[in-house]
Amino acid sequence: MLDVRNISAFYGDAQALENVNLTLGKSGIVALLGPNAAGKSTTLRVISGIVPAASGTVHFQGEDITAASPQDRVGLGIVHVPEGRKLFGTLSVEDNLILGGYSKRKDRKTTARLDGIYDRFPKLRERRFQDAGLLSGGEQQMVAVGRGLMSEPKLLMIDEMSLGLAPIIVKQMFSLVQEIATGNMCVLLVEQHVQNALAVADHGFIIDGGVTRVSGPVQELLSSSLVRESYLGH
Amino acid sequence: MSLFMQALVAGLLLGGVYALIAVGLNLIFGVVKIINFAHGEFVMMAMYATFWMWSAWNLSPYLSIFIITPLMFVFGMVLQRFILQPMQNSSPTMKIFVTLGLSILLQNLALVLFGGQFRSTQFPWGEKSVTVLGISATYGRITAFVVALVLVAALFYIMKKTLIGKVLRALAEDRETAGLIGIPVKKYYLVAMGLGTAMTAIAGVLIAPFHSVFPLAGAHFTLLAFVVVVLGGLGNMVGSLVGGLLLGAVETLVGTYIDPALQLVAVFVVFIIVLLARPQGIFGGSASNAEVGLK
Amino acid sequence: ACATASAGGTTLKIGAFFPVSGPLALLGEESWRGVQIATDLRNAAGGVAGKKIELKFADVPDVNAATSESRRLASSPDVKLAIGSYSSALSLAASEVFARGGRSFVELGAVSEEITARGYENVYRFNPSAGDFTKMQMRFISEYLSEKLGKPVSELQVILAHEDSAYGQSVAENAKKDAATAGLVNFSTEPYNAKSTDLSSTVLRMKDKSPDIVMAVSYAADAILLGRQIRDNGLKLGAFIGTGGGHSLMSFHEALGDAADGIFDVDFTQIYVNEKFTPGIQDFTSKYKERYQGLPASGHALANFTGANLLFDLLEKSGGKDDPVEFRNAATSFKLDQGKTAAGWGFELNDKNQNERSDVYIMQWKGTKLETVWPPEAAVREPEIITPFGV
Amino acid sequence: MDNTLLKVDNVSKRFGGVQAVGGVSLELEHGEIIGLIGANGAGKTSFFNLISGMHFPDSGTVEFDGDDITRLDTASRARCGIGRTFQVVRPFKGMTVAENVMVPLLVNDASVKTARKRAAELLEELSIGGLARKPAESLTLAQRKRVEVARALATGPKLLLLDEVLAGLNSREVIDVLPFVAKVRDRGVSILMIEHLVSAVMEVSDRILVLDHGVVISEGLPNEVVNDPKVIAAYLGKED
Amino acid sequence: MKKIHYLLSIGAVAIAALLPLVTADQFVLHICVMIFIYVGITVAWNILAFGGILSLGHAAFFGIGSYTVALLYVNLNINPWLGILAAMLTAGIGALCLAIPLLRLRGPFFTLSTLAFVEVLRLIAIYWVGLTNGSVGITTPPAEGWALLSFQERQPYYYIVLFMTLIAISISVWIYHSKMGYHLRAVASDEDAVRALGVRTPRLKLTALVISAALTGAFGAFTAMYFFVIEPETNFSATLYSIQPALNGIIGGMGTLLGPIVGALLMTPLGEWLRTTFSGATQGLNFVIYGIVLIVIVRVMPGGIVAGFTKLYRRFRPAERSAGSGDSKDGTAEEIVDDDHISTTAGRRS
Ligand SMILES: Nc1ncnc2c1ncn2[C@@H]1O[C@H](COP(=O)(O)OP(=O)(O)OP(=O)(O)O)[C@@H](O)[C@H]1O
Ligand SMILES: Nc1ncnc2c1ncn2[C@@H]1O[C@H](COP(=O)(O)OP(=O)(O)OP(=O)(O)O)[C@@H](O)[C@H]1O
Ligand SMILES: [Mg+2]
Ligand SMILES: [Mg+2]
Repeated sequence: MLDVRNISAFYGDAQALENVNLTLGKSGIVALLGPNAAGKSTTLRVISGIVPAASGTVHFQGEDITAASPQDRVGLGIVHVPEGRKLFGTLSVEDNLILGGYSKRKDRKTTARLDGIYDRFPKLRERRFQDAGLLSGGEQQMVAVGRGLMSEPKLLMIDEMSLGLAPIIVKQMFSLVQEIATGNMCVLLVEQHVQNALAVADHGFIIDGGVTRVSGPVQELLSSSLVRESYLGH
Repeated sequence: MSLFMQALVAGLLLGGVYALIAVGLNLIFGVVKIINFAHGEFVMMAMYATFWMWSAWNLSPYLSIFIITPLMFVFGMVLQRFILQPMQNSSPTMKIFVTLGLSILLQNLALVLFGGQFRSTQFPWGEKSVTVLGISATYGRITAFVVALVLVAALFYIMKKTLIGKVLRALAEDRETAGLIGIPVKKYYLVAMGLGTAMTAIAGVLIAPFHSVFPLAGAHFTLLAFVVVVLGGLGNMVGSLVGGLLLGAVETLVGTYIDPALQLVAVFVVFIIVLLARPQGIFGGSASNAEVGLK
Repeated sequence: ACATASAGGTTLKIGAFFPVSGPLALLGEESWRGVQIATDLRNAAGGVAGKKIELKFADVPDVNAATSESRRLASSPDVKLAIGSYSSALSLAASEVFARGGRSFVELGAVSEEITARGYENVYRFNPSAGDFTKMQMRFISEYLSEKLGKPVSELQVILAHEDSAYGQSVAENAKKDAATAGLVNFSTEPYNAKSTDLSSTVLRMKDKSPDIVMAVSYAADAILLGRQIRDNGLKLGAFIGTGGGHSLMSFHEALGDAADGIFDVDFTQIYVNEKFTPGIQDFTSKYKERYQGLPASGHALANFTGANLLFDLLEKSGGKDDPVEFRNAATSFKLDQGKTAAGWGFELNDKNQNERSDVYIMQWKGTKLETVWPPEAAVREPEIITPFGV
Repeated sequence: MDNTLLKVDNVSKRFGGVQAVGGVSLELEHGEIIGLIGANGAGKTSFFNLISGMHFPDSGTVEFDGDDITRLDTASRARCGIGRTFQVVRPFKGMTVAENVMVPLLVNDASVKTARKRAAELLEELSIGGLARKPAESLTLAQRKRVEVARALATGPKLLLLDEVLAGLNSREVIDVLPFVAKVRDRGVSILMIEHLVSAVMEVSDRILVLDHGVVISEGLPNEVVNDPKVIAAYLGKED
Repeated sequence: MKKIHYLLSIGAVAIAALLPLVTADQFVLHICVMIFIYVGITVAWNILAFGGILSLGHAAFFGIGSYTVALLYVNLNINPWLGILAAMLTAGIGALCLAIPLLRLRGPFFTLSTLAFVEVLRLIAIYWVGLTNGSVGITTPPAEGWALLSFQERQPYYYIVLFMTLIAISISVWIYHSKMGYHLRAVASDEDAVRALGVRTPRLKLTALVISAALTGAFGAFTAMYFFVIEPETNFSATLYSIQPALNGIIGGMGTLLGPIVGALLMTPLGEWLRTTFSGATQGLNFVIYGIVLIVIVRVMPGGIVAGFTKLYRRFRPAERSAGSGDSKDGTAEEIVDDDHISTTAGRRS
């Protein structure tokens, strides 16, 4: 469904990506792993369009979207939950969610989708009128994911999903991801909890220094000694 | 006592004018995040438009407002599209100076085109006054006051309840993320700037019947409008209304009972004092969300 | 007006400072027009002492600009003499530069006493000063209004509302002195800020004192605002006397319409004046109409026209010599009776280089005309007592 | 002499309707590392803010090195020896990484030259010496966290408050970093650290304090705490 | 500072010092005096801007300085040289009055209230006729000679203000490279974090403001002596002495060392030139052009002139790329996540 070919990207003069390749299927969970400063976040930014690719192409469902604007990509079904959650703190939980569904605002199903999110995260229903900024970190992460789901994406990219979350919430988030990825949706996870990520993912990519180093089904990765040594620490 | 009441009413009516001028600025300042030093010039443009439509076609301000407001909406959008948008990412201070350049430009363009003459829209209905309980006020000022109330209520509703309002509030908070979740950021900035300018145009049209029209006609209002917006709280429409009324009342009461030459001093001193007590303005929310995990 | 700049022998270069942009643009421009008309007419008639007059114009919207521009003009050896400047602050700044640099400066429009009070021997003023305005007002009140309003001077309640720029403040200072001299016991002042957008408190305070006469010193927008708010608040007055500035402007009448009828105004000579007393005014008016498609907005053009002509007459007498000593000799010895110029002014400098024979007159709005009504020698008609602002 | 460095007595802080910290007490000894864990929104960062003076407690007292510092402002506390990092990293934009670290060094040491040298050493120690001349805003999150630590260390603290500095590191990197924490302690700096990575906290902490809804629900040796049913229910979740 | 910087600065100073030997044109010298005045107050303003603090209140300090020297000279016959020192003192005190309530405010709240502060002082100067002679203002008595800081020729003024400006620049350079400079630049980015590192930011900002104000006051005092005429509308003019220096600084590059100097060097002559060239033509035309120029400069070089040229220079010297020099200031991060990039890339598709 998503095909990222030979992309490179720069921040000003500094090169962040050199040669990244990525292919994703229609559903399932894909883990994007790599050490610090490897370019994981940048890869997501290129896919969602907030950082332009200096070279290479991004195809989504066969269409070349290398030059599309972030809004258009959201319309096509690519949603990026950025690291640090980035909620609209002075807006209520519900308003945050509604805005997440902006690209689908005309289909008049907003209320139904909202209900769907609330069913999935009952806690958010309780807090629906509270300012998002006053939620705890875990609740905020739920809102962030919920906001992403509101546009019914085909590809959901979550950066540092469990960053700063209590273990109990991390567990919840992982099972949540597993749940949503069963439908017609692909989840691309950037995660530092490598074990957990590999435990839920079907497929993995490892980038380092802005280059895709390894890719393959999770079982393969787990058995690779390189992966074990550099990322799992055992 | 009746002097007091008359002064208070005059002050509140004046406050209505301030609020009217400030709501548009509040949108531009609160959402587009631009300290718009050309705000007074927007008012001035609308006043000139009112004057010319009145003198050329004898069109009443209360009719021409329906032409001028959309025109100024477009003007605001054009400005945003061609001047402000390309520098959306430069520092806020840089944007201040674009608007300053714009202010100098518009003021002097008016001077070049229309000369320094002081013009007046003569509109008898607006000048008629009613007297209730010995307190008199003109229809023109009452209308401006009522429209200020209506606009504030409408904007309050729009910002809180409609999708546009939610988007605008989201933009005000974090435009990058807004773009990321699929909101056409530029389009909404156009809307915000257009709306802010249109509101300002309404103010300009409504004060034209009782203010002289000349190139610097709006300039005196710029600082006052900022004071009102900041006093009331950024992005808070009700705040602008309350701020405007407060300053209007302070101005006339101090003028009446202490010294008219000090009335503006009093306005600025009250402004500073209120900010000391509430650095975010009367209705401004507490902005320190940083440690809570936002941003 | 830009003749070919050739050797000093055939042209006489005169610096001219007026604010034609910024907040003073309107009357600054009017003043500058008066000077231009005078120059054109004089050049067409052969110039002064055989030399063409060449004006070196500079726009001086603020004091900094006035200083800069006077430095610029004063740095040219040909410019030994300059005129200006409509506004007192600008005049003070520009004339300082000229006077301290050993050149001459002739003020044609600004009224602050300060300009000639500094003791510079090369700074002159040909137009009336602030004191002339207030003296004329007091005379008008005691010699005319007091009787018409049926109260002795000592019982008249008189308020001077004034804006607080240099113009307003210096008129108010003089008014206080002159009111005391004239025996106006119940005289008070009400200053307000020149940039006010609302004058209701000023009006309410005045209303509280129930004055018989209100005098006002205002610029354009505040003059209109004051009038409107007096009307809106129903402040009933016996008479209202403006003091130049905003109350002379056509726009004042346009804004207030019929409500402006009956308002008195003391100012530089306006075009509706006894023409026997103001020879040459027709030339001025027709030339102005021809050149600017309309009537003068105020008396400033005529005042500057008259002042410039006086200056040219002086230069004629000095044989076209504009160096400070020759010019001063010519100026101090030149005398002209009142009623001999287009503004009705005469000429005689006092020891402070102020033209003592220039004066202001009382005018009254009627229809769209600001007609001179007092003193009788300049008047075109009798004054009328009409309740101000239609209250 | 008493060996207590920090003594927090029953501090509370309320934000509007939220009781962020509700009567927490803590004693920390010289050279001790205490781990602070707890659910999101439990009040950990708020507790740090009370210790570092970013906020003043509604009630309760804070004593440091024998002095009551409850009413002292942040800057003075930092000068007394309380260094902190921010959970939401705050690098000084428009300055290089080295310059970032020079800011606290310059508080006591007026010489720019020595500060520059010292900053380079510190960065080297945190193995980000190579980033010294980069603009601080160009770093990744994990790199920024290290700069944050370097800056806090540069204040020359007796007590270091670390707010989730390991977040964003993968397991391997965490293993690399932990010895550094121990090394800092061995130099005589006491540490109070907030971390969600329980295995890491357990490894370096002498004691662990668990907060929930602003109150302490468990306290003790690492092994005791993680087996506390209340902690499991509120924070760790059941192993599956 | 690198050696080359030293050489360049010495060269620039030498040229400035020798200029009056080359031309005696009083107007040219006058314009130079104006330029130096503006360089001086812009540099002074910029000291606060190191801390990211945008003040539009400096006209207040300028005005206080002007009035101090003039009142002392005219009423008490105190020598203007002493008056300049007194002006620095009173402007500093004025800064304290401003700072104690206002420095707690942040961002636009601070900026706008400083503007209100200027208005208050201007209105008081108009109102308090007994002290200030109101709007009519004060004129200093004519005199001649170094003792009284009054001259017929421009040369002495030129050297005096050149000297003052150099002092202001030196102070600013020194501050930038000192402890205070580092702390201020950090405050510009995040004040809370700086406080947590042990910096007493209120005192820091106060010191910066007082120094900045005192220098501005000195230039106010000099200008009073130079212009002879002191009146509220001019000497407390927000346009001339708050906004203009801020404009120079921002257009040059706010918070940088060279920016304010370059800004003032370019903008002052530009304004003068436009006025002398166009003012005769149509009322206000020069300002129309000025406004357009302003918009164009800010549009074309959104990071300031200095940054703009640095970028150009870098483009032609690709060898130096990415070598992130010690004090490079451009926010690469922001440039990238730039809306405009998106628009251009989006444009390509259609
Ligand atoms: N906004 C930015 N401006 C400049 N350089 C940046 C920016 N963001 C990232 N970089 C640089 O780009 C490179 C890749 O960064 P990226 O954020 O993609 O890494 P990452 O794999 O997500 O790392 P982490 O695990 O630390 O989040 C790094 O060298 C980083 O310094
Ligand atoms: N400045 C503030 N204003 C209002 N509420 C606040 C403020 N700071 C914190 N809170 C609230 O206090 C509670 C505790 O927040 P705190 O940041 O201390 O939690 P935490 O334990 O650090 O959580 P996390 O692990 O997610 O960082 C939360 O509900 C938060 O919303
Ligand atoms: Mg990342
Ligand atoms: Mg926290």
